[in-house]
Amino acid sequence: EGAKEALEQKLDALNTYQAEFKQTVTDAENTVIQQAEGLLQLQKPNQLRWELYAPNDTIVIADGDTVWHIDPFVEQVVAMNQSEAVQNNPLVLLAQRDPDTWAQFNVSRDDSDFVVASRSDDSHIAQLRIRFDDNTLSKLTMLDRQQQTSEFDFYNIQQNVLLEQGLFNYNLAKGYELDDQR
Amino acid sequence: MFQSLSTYIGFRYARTRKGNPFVAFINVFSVAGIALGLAALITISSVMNGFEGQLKDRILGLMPHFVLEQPVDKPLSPEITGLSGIQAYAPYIETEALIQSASALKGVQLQGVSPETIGSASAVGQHLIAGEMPLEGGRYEILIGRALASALSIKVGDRVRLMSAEASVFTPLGRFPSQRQFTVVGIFDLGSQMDDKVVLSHIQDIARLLRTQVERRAHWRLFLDDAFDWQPVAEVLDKREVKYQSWRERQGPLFDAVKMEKNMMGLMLGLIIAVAAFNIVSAMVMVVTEKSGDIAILRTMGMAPGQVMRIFLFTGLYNGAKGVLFGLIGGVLIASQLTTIMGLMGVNLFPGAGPIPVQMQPANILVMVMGCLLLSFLATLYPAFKALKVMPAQALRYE
Amino acid sequence: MSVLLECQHLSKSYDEGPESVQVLSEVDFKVRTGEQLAIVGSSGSGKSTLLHLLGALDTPNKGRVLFEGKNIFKLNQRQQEQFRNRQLGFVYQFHHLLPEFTALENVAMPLLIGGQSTRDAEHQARKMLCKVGLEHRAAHKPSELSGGERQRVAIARALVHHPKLVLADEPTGNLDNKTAEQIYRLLKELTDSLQTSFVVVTHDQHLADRLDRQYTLHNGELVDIP
Amino acid sequence: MSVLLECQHLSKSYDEGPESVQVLSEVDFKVRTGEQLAIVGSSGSGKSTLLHLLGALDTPNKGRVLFEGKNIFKLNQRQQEQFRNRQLGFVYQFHHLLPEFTALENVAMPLLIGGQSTRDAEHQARKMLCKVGLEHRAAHKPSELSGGERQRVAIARALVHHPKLVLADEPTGNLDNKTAEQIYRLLKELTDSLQTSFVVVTHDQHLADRLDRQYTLHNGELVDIP
Amino acid sequence: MKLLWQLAWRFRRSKRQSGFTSFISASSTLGIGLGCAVMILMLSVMNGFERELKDRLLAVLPHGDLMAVAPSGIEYWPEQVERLQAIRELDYVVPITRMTAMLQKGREMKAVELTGLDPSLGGSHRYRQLLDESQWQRFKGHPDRVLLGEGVMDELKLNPGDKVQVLLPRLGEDKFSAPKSVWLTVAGSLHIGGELDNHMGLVHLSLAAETAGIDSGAQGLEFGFADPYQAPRLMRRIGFDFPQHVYISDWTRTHGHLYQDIQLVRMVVYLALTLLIAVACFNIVSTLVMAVNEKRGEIAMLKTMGASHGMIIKVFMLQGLLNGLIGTLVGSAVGVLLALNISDLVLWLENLIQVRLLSGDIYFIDFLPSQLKWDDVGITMFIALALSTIATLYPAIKAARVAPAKVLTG
Repeated sequence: EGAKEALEQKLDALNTYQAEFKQTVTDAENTVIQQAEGLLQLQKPNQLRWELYAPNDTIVIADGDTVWHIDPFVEQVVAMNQSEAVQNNPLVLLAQRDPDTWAQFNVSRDDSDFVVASRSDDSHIAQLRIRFDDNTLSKLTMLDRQQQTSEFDFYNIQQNVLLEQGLFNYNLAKGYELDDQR
Repeated sequence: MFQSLSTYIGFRYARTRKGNPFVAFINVFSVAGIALGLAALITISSVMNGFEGQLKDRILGLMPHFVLEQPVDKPLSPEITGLSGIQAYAPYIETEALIQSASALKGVQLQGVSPETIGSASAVGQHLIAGEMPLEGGRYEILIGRALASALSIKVGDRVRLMSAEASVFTPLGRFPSQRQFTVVGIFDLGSQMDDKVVLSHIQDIARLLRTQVERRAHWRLFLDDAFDWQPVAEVLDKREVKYQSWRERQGPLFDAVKMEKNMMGLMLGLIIAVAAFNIVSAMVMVVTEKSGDIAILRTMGMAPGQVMRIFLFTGLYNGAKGVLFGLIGGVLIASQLTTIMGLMGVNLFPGAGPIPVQMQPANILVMVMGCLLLSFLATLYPAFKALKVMPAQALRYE
Repeated sequence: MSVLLECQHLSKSYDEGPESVQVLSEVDFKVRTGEQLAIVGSSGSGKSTLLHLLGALDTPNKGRVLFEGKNIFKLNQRQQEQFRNRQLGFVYQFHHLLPEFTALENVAMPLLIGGQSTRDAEHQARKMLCKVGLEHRAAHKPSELSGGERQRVAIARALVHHPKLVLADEPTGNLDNKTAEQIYRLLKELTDSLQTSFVVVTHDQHLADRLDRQYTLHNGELVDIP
Repeated sequence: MSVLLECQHLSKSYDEGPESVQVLSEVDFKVRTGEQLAIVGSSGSGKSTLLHLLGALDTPNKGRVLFEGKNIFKLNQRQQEQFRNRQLGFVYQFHHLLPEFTALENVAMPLLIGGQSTRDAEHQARKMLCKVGLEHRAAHKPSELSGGERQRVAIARALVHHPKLVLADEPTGNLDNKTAEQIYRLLKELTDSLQTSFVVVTHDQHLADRLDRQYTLHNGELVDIP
Repeated sequence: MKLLWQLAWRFRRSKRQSGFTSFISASSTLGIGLGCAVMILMLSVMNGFERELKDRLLAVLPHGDLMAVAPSGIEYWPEQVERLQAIRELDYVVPITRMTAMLQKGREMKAVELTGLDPSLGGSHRYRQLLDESQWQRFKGHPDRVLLGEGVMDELKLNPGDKVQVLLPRLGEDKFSAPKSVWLTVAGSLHIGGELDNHMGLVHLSLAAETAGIDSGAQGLEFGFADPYQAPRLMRRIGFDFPQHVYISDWTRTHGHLYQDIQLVRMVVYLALTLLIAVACFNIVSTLVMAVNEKRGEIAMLKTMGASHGMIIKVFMLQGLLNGLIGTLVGSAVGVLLALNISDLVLWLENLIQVRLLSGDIYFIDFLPSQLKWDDVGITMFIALALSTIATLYPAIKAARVAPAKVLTG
């Protein structure tokens, strides 16, 4: 069972994480349905900022309570209840150590990847694969219920760097509409 | 002179009521047969045309007639735009989306349209029952059908959420479908089953919802003057190897079903006319037997058999024409006044569906009239031929 | 006077049921221009059939009919029609007027068939009606005329185009004696004035006696009565 | 012998166009049971009309016809039909047999109409056909019979129900002299044997002379010829 | 009486009639025959449609329903269900919750009308018959199982056992939050035939009520009656004296137009074909007129033999009627034969020319139904014979009025 402890130990060492990424999304028949580049910033506890560069410009900010999904295309921001949005999402393990949360997932190793699967089959994300190059988080692969796989290959990785707090809170930009779904 | 003598005599025979009351009686019946058959055919086919026309406006008012495969960044060749049948063409985006109101969720077909053409070119412009057209881009306004409005229990000014099935963002937190809140600015009512299926909005807003640009995602949409004559447009498109999707693929079967019902009804009524033609045959034979004495005496005065035949051909045709005329007038009259007639008779076939749609197609009616005339001509051939065969000696001997 | 019409061993038979009835056998006779003769025979003796043969309305089994030397059965259909339209006039026991047409139109009919314009035809017809004393009845339909008047219109129709020969079948058969006498005298007077030959078939011996010559037709054979 | 039929100042006129033609005026005559008489008149002299009046097939303008003392025009429709069916027999110049029925069926027709069963009717009809010498032709249709044979079947039909009076209109008119003679003798013989009175209307003087009494009908008036 | 028949029969077949008159009399028989055949066939097809509407569609479609106005649903619905059992015409009443949901698989989306009902309760037998027992048991086995119409399954390329994401509106909450998404397993497919298959789904009442936030557990009650045509009347009565405010609806609201179309076509059929038979009867008139003209001599002779006025009329009426009778009998026989086999005939035709005459997604059924009712045959024959008799009147009376005097002097 060492996988869970090993993963826990690796993630403990990770307080903040910032990296640019190339994202590739493929469907069940392995046809590529989306490719994008962007920047990911994580900070314990439960804070995340995920930005896609043009032409797919989108920003997702999780400030611990609310997930803000900023869509410049339609000049609208959707506010969602963070706890609901991330329910049963294995990614939460990256952002917190609470044993109850960890209990909801099974962790196993598949050669160089840690495989985290949610116990309830009610979650969007069915399985998360986390890869470390020795202690650096280098790749995340997420498989959702509809057999769509999203791979994030990270580069320019900076771990445990001080991240400026403003990154994780959001206030409504001018001209944007708020769709408050909390 | 020969020609007019036959018609002169034929005309006199056709019009007199005297002679044998039997013959006159049967003449009236044969004329009535044709008239009844034709009137019924005209009335019922006009009603069915009316329904088909109503169906056409309601469904094809919304449904795009032609959507070309090639995106809009390439301009349309004049050969296509110049086609006579084409009323207008414009960029168009069509996508499946989910519309959510406070109380309900519905799957809809989202149509991104350019305001100038949608107002005039499609039926929607004329069937607004509330609000007005979403004319400006960037305001995220939508136009919905009355059926959809009542299903979602929303009214003009309410806000709804549109979620695209096509565009979404794959974030670490899962798949977020591209969505946006829109304001309902207008409600239309075409009275068709499409009313709760189609949502219209400015093409710019829809492109944005699909996270793309109009040039890349929109296709050329062709508006036809009459959706039914789509063949010429299709031929030109095939010739230029432009791939397209027409309303035929999507709604063809429905219109084929209506056409099939129309043909079956036409056949059933056509039978009446065919049987009525037999009447003309028997009426004419009686006239010929009645007039055999006169034929004989005309032959004694040197009239050629061919001329005798023409006399009766004319009489038969005259009767046929009279029947057709009555049928035509009767049919057109009944068809045009059908709603009032139905009202008077207290027969309410379509509760709440408003007046019965009647559409008389002159070309269609002309074909029916010609058909009847031809039929009555054919029906006269045999008896006229019999007149030719009358042997004067025999006819006069019995006297 | 030259021979207008010559009938040479004319024979005709009908088949009725198993037997075939010999109606005319070897009938020969001549008619000179302007001559008026009668053929007497009981009804069913074949006199009507003979009359129709003379008018080429029927075809004989054997024999010829020469009209001004030409055999009328050799004429084609077109010529036979013209022959009847120009050379002949028929009068029947039953008037056979066209009920839908006025007296004037009935009399003008042969001319119209001959191709004359309505105006000329009706002009000539009116003159003819005058000769038979019915000018005032021109616009009446046959149903509005008496039996005698109808027969006079029939005669006018038979003579309007000044035919060379008039064939009559019991012309007075349907009339009472008084009107019959008037009709006979009218017919005689007109044919004399127009120099038309005249063949009457009748069973009325009294009528036959008053003509130039007469034959009797008995069981299909013609016997000359001096 | 008692008077079977009496005709008292019988008059009948038809209107043709404006005039009305007086066909019979003040006709009176008697027929005793078993008596056979002829009425001679030219065609159109009204003899057929008289005959039909005697059979109540037509109605007179004036006058009465008494049969066994009863005025037949006072009878209602039903009685007139029975009168014709039981008391009278008709024979015409044209046989008027029903072409679709065999000779036997034609002869049996009056009995069938009178309501007799097919078996009895055809039994009696066969006996009658035997009397007219056509037993062997019973199953033939009229079209397969000769003119003479047809007339004999007509006569058998007229006598099959032993009527008191036979009315005949030119019974031999259509036949050649030889057959006419046979038909006449047959008719005479049968009516004598069955004691049937017999009234013939004809234009054939030769036939009239051979009967008990004769009248002539001229312009609607009846003249007795001793 | 035998004499009348004999005369009529012989006159009709008499050879002397010109070839032409027999042609016309044949045409009248043909016209009447055709009229009867087509009428019986069309009426049977309409009966077929009506039967299918009743046995197929209305066997599954609820005849009527009461939906609670209050978002909490029908209070004490078990007691109400108990109380309503007493209604004589009632077949079943079951608690239900209805919602429109969006099914999503990959990029395909399909709107489905989901009905939540309790499989163990009586009213569910009407669905049970639509699929095989194993699928039904699997559906009953677990609350998160769903049964979908065959059309839905085809469109989303789903097979039994697949999981499908179901987006449901969040009812009951004032906030306008994102739709609730639930993953359900497809237990099996329902086949009714027709457009209903394209948007029908069944889920467990418990799941539906919970998702839709219906506290009482049942948003409404679904009714089925012995005679669906009584539904509008009965629903009104039940609805009005229902202790709670409810929306009353019945099947005529949604599928009433089907019933109306059938009645409309039936009316047009009666009209058009009576007209056809009437016109065909004109021919009887003219045939008879010619026959009377040709038989004037015989009529006169019969009169001289004492034939009564009535007898002559009857003979010629019979003769004219024979045409009508033969036409009616043959036509009705053909009509009955066609009516009994039209469905398979059309099927055979469809495979022959590879065209679907009745496409499933337009008509509520995808085959040509037919049901022969003997009173339709009776009515058709009555109309045909009545019209034929009327047609014989005029000529027959004319025949009786033939004056022997005029005819026989010829």
